[in-house]
Amino acid sequence: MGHNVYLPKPAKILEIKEEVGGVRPIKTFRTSFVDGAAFSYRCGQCAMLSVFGKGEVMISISSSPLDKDYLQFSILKTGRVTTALHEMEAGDIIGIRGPYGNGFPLEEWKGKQILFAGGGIGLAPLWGLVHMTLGQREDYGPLTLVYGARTSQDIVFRGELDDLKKKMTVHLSVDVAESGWNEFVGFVAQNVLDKKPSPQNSIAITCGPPIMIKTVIKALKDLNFEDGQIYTTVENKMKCGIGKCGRCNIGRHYVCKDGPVYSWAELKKLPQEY
Amino acid sequence: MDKILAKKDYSRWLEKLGSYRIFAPRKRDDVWNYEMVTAPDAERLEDVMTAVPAKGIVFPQREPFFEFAETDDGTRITEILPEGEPVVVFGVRPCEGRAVTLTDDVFGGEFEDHYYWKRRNATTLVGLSCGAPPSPNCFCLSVGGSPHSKEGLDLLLTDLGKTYYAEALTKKGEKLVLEGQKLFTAPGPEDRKAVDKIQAASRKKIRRELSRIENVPAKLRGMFDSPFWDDESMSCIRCGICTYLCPTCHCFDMADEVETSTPLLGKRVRTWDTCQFPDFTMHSSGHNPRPDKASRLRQRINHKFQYFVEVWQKYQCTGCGRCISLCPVGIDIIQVVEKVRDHGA
Amino acid sequence: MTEEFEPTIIAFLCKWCSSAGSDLAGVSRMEYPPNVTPIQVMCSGSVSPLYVFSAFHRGADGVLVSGCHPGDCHYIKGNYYARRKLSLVKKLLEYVGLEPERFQVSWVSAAEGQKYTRVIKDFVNELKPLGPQTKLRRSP
Amino acid sequence: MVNIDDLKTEAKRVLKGGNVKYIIGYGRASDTWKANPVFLRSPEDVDKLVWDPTCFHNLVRFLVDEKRRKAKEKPPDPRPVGIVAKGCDSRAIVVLLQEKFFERMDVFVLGVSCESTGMIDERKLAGKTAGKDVRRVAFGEDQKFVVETDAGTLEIAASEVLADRCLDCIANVPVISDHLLGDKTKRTVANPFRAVEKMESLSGDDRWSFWKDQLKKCIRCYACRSACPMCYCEECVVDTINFAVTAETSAEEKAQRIKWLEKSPVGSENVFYHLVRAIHLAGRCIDCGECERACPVNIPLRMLNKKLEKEAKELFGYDAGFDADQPALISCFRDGDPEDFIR
Repeated sequence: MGHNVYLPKPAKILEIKEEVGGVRPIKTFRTSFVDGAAFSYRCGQCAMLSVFGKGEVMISISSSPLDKDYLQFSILKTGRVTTALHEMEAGDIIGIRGPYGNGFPLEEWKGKQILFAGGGIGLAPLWGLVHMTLGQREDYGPLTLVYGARTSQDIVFRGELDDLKKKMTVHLSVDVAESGWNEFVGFVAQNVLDKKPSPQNSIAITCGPPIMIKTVIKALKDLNFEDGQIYTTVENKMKCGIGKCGRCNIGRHYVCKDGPVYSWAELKKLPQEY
Repeated sequence: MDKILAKKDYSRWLEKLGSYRIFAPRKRDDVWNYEMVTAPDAERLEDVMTAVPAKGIVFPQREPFFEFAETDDGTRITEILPEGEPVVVFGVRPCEGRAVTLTDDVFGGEFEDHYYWKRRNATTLVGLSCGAPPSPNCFCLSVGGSPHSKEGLDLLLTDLGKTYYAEALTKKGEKLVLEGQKLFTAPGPEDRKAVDKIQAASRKKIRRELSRIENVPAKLRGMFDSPFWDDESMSCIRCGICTYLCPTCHCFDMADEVETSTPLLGKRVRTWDTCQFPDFTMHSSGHNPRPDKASRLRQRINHKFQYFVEVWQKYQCTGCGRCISLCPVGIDIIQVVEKVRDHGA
Repeated sequence: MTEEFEPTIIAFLCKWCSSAGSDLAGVSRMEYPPNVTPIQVMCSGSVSPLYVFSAFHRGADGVLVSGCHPGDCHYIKGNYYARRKLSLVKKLLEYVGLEPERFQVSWVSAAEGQKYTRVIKDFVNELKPLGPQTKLRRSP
Repeated sequence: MVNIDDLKTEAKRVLKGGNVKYIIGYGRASDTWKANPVFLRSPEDVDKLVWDPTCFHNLVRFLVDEKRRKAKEKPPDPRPVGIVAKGCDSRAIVVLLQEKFFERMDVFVLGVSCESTGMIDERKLAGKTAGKDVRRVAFGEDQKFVVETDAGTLEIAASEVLADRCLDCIANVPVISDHLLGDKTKRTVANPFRAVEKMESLSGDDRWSFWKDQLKKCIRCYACRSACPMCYCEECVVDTINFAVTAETSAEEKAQRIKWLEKSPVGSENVFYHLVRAIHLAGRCIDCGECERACPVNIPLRMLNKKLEKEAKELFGYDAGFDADQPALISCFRDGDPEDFIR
């Protein structure tokens, strides 16, 4: 028998960055395995993080597979385990097992222009992808990020977004007008419609709250994107992460193992069970 | 390897299996369940259906995965694998043997489940072919099984009145026969004939049938949003009987059981879980993709008669009838599936 | 010689009377056994049966609920409700076979430091011969 | 004798008049001898109704579902739901009225008297019909049940196969109804607490070893809770998640939720669960016995609830489910309540 699939490996928190404060805080955790082992994964894959004594939670890996020194997770404080994670400090030990899931089909996207449309914490699963494509810049066409949050205070990776603007097109938005905000005001879907990205030789990936995903997909369809050109990620409650415990399924698909990345062409064929 | 064992020698055989932990159905408070055999001389095999199926032996309701402890040297994680001591289960129904082949599929594959396989590999399943249906709700024939199916079993016993006809089906089964050595004799041609006769007769004794279900998977695909599920689930009380006691259901939960919090000491533990409990799929946000009884009944039926078929090309139901017999409100999977079959016809 | 068994007692003490009574015992330097882990509650009436079961479940050898004497409740009626509820809890625990000595209820006023020490002393003395409480103790 | 046609006529009348949303009653699927809950929506549906000694279920449990469903209706259908209720079931309705779970106008009660017998115990019947396939069970004359099997018809004295709950029943006639069927003669039971008294007479250690062995069997399927009309809490101590969670619930609140017990079906956790359930049913349990009937491993759960029923009666003169206007057992007190146990 090989490795015990349920056994997490101890990992140290190297650095914690507060992305968003308030009642729905987001923090970014950089971690590395205590034994120094490498962890190879694909963009869009997830890992099961353990806070011992509290439990496990499936989180998308927000670092790029090109960064070999650490694994990064951006986490919204939402329940028992994520609250415990938010209370941790650099140097603390968590458990990690994975990587899980299918990841983005980057091979198929070579040579295409890519639109990333994210909302709120939904930028986290896209973040590794953004950096991976930037890292292999010559493999892809123009890259565009459309990202929005409720307010400017809710924008994740704030500082890095400014840097990003030097490397690719970035359109930001906030839901309602606020003083000092010079970019788009409105929902992400409206911003997408406003910027009119061309579907020509394009791939669009959208990630965020369910209502945002729904509206962005509609906007993309209005802009003549085909179902097969649109990708999104799905989340469901998970425990095992390996398609055995039986709770995250959408039809025959276990999101943990067969997802979380789906093209809209695939997803629309599956029952609405997420 | 086919052999004959005189019934009077059955308990002597069990006595020779000292290196095994032996389980067999035992009746307590009017309920049959697999229990550890402590007095082999009192052993009898009967056509009974236990409440908890044999899956509980290879996939126990509670399985500690590892211990976590905060020590001076940091967090220590200690794997707790089952010891894998040899176990033999007597009186396994052929439908339960088939069910184990389905949990084998689930717990195998790319992510092999060490806990399951440690127990499974150490377990010898001794089936008892059903002379009479052990439950009025048996319907194994309808889902590809039979009262004398050999799938998943290591040894199959058939009751010939004064003797058992023993068919060793695997190396593990042969080993068990060898342990009993001289107690077993070679069968005569009349013995095999007797077995065939009993088996043919037992098929006819099965009263319940779920016929013409080839199109059910396709039917179910089209019925996801049907109000049918609301009607069918009206009487469901959302307990876990149908799934916990199903020999093929494998869903589980994982939780940290903390013994002391300072310093931290505890275990991560797997327990059975069920799609019939509302908290099974509920997100931390409170959003629940399967928020009502209708969607949960649909999940149970779809999993068994559509999703599992799509992934493994077989039904995730071996027709033991437990979910029918034990449902407090009489929800009958045969009738539900028949209605699906005839839906819109 | 083996060490004598020292029982652990969880005591739910109402803020207004029994907790003040225990404070009085303390500041008056009255001697009583150190076996008690007090938990201050707003009223004996606020002690859910769940708390009592949980204390035993988490390993208490004895559980005490103590409140104001009848008529003295800060919230007028809380201790009367407690009396009803806790009598049922006591009956139930005994019925499943827990030793009756292990669950006690007392009325101790803020002035009854002396009575508090007596209640605790008696409780500890009754628990000692019983040994550790294992029946309801958590043992997964 | 209850005339099933009378029940059908009344059910048809109210359905036809649109006076009720639907009726919860007993029916039977074609290939089983036991009754099942059925939900009648149109006058034609009333032919599904049956009344026999297998109408075990306490259908009041479905009024809990109805309340949840109604909360989501837009606009809410104000009509009552009809329900076929035996004596014990009617007491459950009284408790729910007492607890203001719903209003009297929300239910239309088709009361059915169990007369001089009651419902069978499946396991007891199996003992009497070993080797035979039961096809039907019917009420007979002289407190007998008529049992049709594949090997002929048997007459069995009710006392031999009646469920224990029915042998101990103190409400064979519904205590509340809008339409009452069957004989209204009240039956008296010499001592409904015999089993409890027998248990009490054992030593503490013997009682513990009894309950320890019984509760060890529990597989935590929660059928007892699920079958119980009183277990309507939105949030139960045994659940892993609080169902009252909304998008607005803060992470801290969710994180701080106390985990009282583990999901592991081991002795201590099972005992904890059943203690909590028993005490929560004190003064509320009306002894319909559904918890015990639903239990797949046959734990004598009634014996726990019955103990508190006995204490409520002896200590406080309280009987649950007869008077919707009396205050609930533990939300009232008397000056003279016993306090000999208090130091």
